[in-house]
Amino acid sequence: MKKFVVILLLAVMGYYISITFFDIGFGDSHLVEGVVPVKDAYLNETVNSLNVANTVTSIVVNFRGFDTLGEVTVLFLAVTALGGILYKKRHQAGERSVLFSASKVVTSGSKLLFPAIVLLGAYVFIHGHLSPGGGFQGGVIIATGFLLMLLAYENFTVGHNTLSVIESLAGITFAGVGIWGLIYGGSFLENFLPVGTLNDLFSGGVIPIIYIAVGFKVAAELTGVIYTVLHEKG
Amino acid sequence: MEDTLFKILDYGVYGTAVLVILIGLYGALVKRSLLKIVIGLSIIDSGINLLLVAIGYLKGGTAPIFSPGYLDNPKIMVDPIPQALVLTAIVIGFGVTAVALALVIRLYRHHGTLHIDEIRNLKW
Amino acid sequence: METIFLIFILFLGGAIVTWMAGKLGNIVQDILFLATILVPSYLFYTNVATGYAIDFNVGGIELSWGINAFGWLFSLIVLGLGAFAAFYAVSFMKGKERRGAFYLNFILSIMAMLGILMSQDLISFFIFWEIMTWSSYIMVVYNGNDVQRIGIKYFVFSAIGAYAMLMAIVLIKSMTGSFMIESLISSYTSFSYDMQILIPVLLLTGFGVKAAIMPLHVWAPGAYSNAPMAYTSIFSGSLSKMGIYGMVIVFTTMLSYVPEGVWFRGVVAWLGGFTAVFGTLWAIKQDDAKKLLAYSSVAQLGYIIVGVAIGTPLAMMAGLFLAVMHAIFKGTLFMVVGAIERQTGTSNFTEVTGLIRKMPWTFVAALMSIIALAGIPPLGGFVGKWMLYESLITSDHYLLVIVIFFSSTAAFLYCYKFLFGFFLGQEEEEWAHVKEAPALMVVPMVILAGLTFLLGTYPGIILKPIANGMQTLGYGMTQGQLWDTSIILNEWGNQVVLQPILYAILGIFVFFVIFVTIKGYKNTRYVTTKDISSSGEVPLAHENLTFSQGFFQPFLRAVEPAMRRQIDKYYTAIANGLESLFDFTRRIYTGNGQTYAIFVIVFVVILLIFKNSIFG
Amino acid sequence: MIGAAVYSIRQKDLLYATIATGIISLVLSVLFYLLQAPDVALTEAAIGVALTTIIFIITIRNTVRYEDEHDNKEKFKSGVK
Amino acid sequence: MVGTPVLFVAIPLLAAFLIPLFGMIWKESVRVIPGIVLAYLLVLAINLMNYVMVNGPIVEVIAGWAPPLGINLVFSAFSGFLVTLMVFLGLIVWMYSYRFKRNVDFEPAKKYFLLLMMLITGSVGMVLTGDIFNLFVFIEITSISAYALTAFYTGRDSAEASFKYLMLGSLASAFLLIAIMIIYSQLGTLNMADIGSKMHLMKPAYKIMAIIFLFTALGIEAEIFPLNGWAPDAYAEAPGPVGAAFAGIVVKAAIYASIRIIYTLFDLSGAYDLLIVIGMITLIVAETAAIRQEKLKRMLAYSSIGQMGLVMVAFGMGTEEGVFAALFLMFNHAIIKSLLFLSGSYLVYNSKDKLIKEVNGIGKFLPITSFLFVLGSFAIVGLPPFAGFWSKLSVLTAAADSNMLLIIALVLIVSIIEVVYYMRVVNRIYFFKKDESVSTQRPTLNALIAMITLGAIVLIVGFYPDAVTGFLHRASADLMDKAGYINDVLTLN
Repeated sequence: MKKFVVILLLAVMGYYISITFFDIGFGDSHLVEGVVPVKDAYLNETVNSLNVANTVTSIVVNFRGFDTLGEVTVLFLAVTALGGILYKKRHQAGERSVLFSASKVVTSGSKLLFPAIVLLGAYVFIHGHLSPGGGFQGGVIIATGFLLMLLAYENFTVGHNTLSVIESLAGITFAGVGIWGLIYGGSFLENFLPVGTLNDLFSGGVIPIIYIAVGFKVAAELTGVIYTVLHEKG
Repeated sequence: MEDTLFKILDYGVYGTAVLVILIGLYGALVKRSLLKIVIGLSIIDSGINLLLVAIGYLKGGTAPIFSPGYLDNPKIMVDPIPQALVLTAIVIGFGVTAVALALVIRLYRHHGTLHIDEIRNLKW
Repeated sequence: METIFLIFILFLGGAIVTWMAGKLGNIVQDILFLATILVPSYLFYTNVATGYAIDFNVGGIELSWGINAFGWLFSLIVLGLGAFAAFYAVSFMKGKERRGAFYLNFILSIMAMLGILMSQDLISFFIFWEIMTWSSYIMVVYNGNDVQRIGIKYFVFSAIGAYAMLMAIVLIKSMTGSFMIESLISSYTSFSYDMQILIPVLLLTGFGVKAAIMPLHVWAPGAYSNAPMAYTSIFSGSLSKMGIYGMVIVFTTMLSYVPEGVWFRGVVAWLGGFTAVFGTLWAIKQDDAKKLLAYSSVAQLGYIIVGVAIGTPLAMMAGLFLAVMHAIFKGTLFMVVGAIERQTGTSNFTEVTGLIRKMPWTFVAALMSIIALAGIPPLGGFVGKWMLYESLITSDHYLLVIVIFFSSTAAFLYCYKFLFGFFLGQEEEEWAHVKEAPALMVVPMVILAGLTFLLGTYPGIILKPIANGMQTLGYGMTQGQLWDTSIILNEWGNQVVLQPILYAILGIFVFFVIFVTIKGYKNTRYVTTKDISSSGEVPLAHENLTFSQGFFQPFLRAVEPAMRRQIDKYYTAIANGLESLFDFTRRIYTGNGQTYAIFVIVFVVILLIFKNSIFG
Repeated sequence: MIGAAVYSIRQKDLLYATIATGIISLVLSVLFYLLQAPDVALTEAAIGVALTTIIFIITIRNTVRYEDEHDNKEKFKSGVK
Repeated sequence: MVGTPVLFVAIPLLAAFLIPLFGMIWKESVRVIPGIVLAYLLVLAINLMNYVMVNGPIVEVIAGWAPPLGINLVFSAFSGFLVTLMVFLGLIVWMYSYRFKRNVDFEPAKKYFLLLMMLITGSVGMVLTGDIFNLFVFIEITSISAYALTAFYTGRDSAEASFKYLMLGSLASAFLLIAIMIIYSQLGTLNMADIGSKMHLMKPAYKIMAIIFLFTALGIEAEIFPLNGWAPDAYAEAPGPVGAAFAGIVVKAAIYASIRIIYTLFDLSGAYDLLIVIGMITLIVAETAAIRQEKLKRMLAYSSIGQMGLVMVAFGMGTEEGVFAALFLMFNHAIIKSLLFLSGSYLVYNSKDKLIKEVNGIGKFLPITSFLFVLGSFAIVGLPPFAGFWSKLSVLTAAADSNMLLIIALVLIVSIIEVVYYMRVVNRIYFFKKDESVSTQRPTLNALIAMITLGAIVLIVGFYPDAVTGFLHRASADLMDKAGYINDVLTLN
């Protein structure tokens, strides 16, 4: 009974959403006539005044950097929240539930892969402004590396304090760069470094700095998430 | 090859996205297990993200990256803004999912079950 | 500083200081309390001229405080009775808990009532009205007896009244653009027909609750009897008069100008008449003095409402005169009950008897007020009732006269019951130790009782301010037409003939009393409670040998059908029904998160389906 | 992708359901790539496929594996875990 | 000008990242730093408010890109007023929760204060932001903090409440994204002012779809009737001060967002009627549900929902008077309901179930706390001369000016219900015999100061409403001035 009601409701809702989107149209410009979209300005400014190759990066870090700051905060809060929600009085660091007792192949494989993954992650976020990828992606990749290690090695521990120091420092860098911009440039997160030339590693002003901070932060946070959940015995 | 692929994608993308959202909603609304509900919520997120990216897509467009050596025309690039938004949305969605799962663990610890009808101490 | 502000600041500051002063010792607190009542009252009568008003602005709303002659009349009730009650209260509260809270709310009530009289705009009127409501509410629940039922009932009815009034106020504001009472009066005739009906209805509901008019009276008995008696004397004496005050304004300033006013007057007058009858009947039935007086208050307010609603100059004068008298004698009577309760610990006259020798001064006060209440010359009640009858007859409300007359006669029954139950009858061992109440309690009672006599013989003392007040309400000069030339024999020419007649009646009365007493004393034989030789039946062991038990059974049997259906029961049924309904609404929140999520989807779907009709 | 979604909702074994959500994310990231959003594809692949799935699995590990509680106990009794 | 609006977000974020570091050095710092930050923000807010009252709104751009491109923050009389209120309440709540529960471990304390600060920051961000996607981000920040704070006590059913909140919160964010997509696909911009200026170009069908989803999403946060299943549970199970923060801060931000959207973004007149209808239903259902509650905090929660319904009604009138009334109501509700939650928490401090009957006769043992609770009760039911009266009066006046007789009558009838359940509690506090088994807990000094401050505001506003009405009039004029808002934002260089 309940199922059918729900299905009916969802069908109605789905119908309205779909017709709206089908009407909007896929794959062509669906803007209202006479409106100049912001994206044109973004694309132009990215390549012309910021000298950043990857527009998504420039948007995420510069134009809408505030969103990113918020997003990093969300992750940070998620880690804090996890800790708060799963907090138990007698929390023992050594106690952990292992998913599998990993075989030799896995452990040695992980050992080999781990540096490679971390390196890949670092590459991804350092080159965030040049190629696809960036702080999030790189951070996530590094976090998967740690995940691998956590799964493979029973006794692999990441210092909780280390994580939170990295996290805090990265966060402070981000917010600090923002406030620095406020002091020097007049607005929060404003670019105060020379923008360099397009497709150079050192281009885009503060974008790489922020993205690297984001990378570290995301990596630390996601590792923290996994670590917290993993060390939780039900 | 690419043409047919795009044909399939054409309206299929929206359709898929909406369907995925609805399936996720169904799971969140009907299934009795808390974990299933969380799975449903994360499926909704996937659908939403797909919808967002699809909005920004431009037929025959290129990724919004200015590569060295190419003469990139901003006119044919896909809209980068939705992509930026999706990046944010994905990460936020992950954070929420993590919190949800932590709550699930807490609830299991407290109630010894994940059946939603049994976790109704707060009502009226 | 403006004296008017000073008065209110003194009241408010004094109230808070008194409240806090509990730590400094009881005497200090008492003195502060009395000072807080008396000093502003003195300031008010010496420094505030009638007709003077100050305007100021709070929160973007124009307010105006001042006093006119009509308000000044009521201020006599409020501050005069208030002062007496305050002295009484000091003694009454000796050794009781939470004196601070009592004093605070007492002062706040007095302040609020004065504020109501001084408000020349609806907002400050409402504010003071509400302060009066909640301060009296706290007094009602002060003893902690049955607070969830009686207290809530009182507050709910007050809230119904207050909110009806508030609704009227905001409607008036939206139509006239101002909260001033003046602008309401001046533009009332230009309102639309609906509003001309709706606004008086709402206002009368608001005032009717406080004046305990018939279908809205159910809070009164419980509230009056539950509050500490020192407070009930102003609760019943002054606070209920605020309802009358408002009604008078509505009737004279608004309803006089529209043809529908006649209907309103008729309906309200009849409601008042019914209130009088049923209040009296219920009062007869009571065994508890507080309850009896409470119902009696309801009935008396019925008379006043009749007079006010009829609204001819004489009727208005009668109503206002009765209002003043009622304040005095009912205030006294509640004080009497308070004194008895304080000395004996109960207010039930099936238990307490024969106090006449123990508490003679209390008895004198009670006797005088009872006589005034019953409307026997030469005390004050008589003059008022006479005027009321005359005005009803001259305005052709014969049926109403019968109703009032019935009620007034029936009132003798409970008057007698009250007097007999407490003071007469045999003395019992149990009450042998009872002493007269402290002087501070007795003196206010006796003075007030004396006032009833004074005003009964020299009604002109109070009729003059009444006439002045009525002039500000738009009545013509009544002096020389109505009251100066005697109410009773007004075709006899231009001289005051009331007093000689009254003195004659008084002489006869005194003679009669002396005669009976002398004669009675001769034949009186004192018997003990166990001496049952004079009686035909052997009483049961538990039966009290006074007549207060089962008083008036035959009469009550006769009127029982009329009393069986208590309005109270309907209200209770409605309240219970609503509570069950509300219990159902909260079950919407099932506690299941999925249900809530489905609500969300339902909400969205409803919006989607009706989107065109909603957003159009 | 839809198939995977339906499967993950209908499957009583939460472990399989979780893996199905991983597959959804995988398909999704391919779609993102086709829609010219390489950045998003990369993120989705890393977060959706790897991390989300893993924390789900950890949670399942810490709680129960089967949606139907009754089922769960049966399986536990018979030693199939 | 002493600072810029962005500091409202930047400083707490910086502090949030710093707290774990400082916490390693000096443990008490995790409690102290949020207080310092909030105090600073309050000073900043007051300074900016003074500036705004004289010079008009401050529009701040971020990352140096003029509004349609960059994200902007708008500190106008309207948003500034709310921000000041929120930060002030945040400070009060912080002061109250400092040592609220003794013997709390370091880790939970750190998390509690961090999350509390971020809850306030998120709400402030929701109010300040001028960008619709940024709004989404701040909503998420607020929500995640709120989930975590709701589930803060491990002993209770708090996780259950939190989970319900999370379910609905997820739906809200999904809907919000759908709406953002629809708008973006048509107008190609995310800036609120830009959207507002171009909204008339959009096809009505899309407009309606967008507003439905936006309204639902924000309605979930703003506790309007069919969407508020999470609210009573969350209020009841969250720690006392957090309940106050929800009622005073989070909900206010959500209401602000929905109002900004309806007033500034869209030009649909039907939305106003919808607000009135939904608000009225919310009011009625919540108040009727409240009267039969057995738990104190649940009762307060329902009452809070009801008040939000009334705020919606007032906003729905669409006149400047209505907006003024709604803002006044929001101000009063924030102060009074916080006072009630804070003092109520101490009334049922040691009790497990937090039942109303456990407050019997507690007035003698906790005189000041009880008095403040009673003051709050009197104020919230709108008894003069306390603060609540003026807002109720302004709501009714505004309704009368819009000729809504039925609304006036219903609001007043519901007020009677409200009176009943509050007075029942007041009666219990003072006029009932105390149950011996209930042990009382004296409030800490800082909690007492926090509560007395709120109580004093209730009295001050009650006797001298002009203290706030000036700001409120400016704020309401500011909200009504759609063209001015758009102009301020878009003409910025």
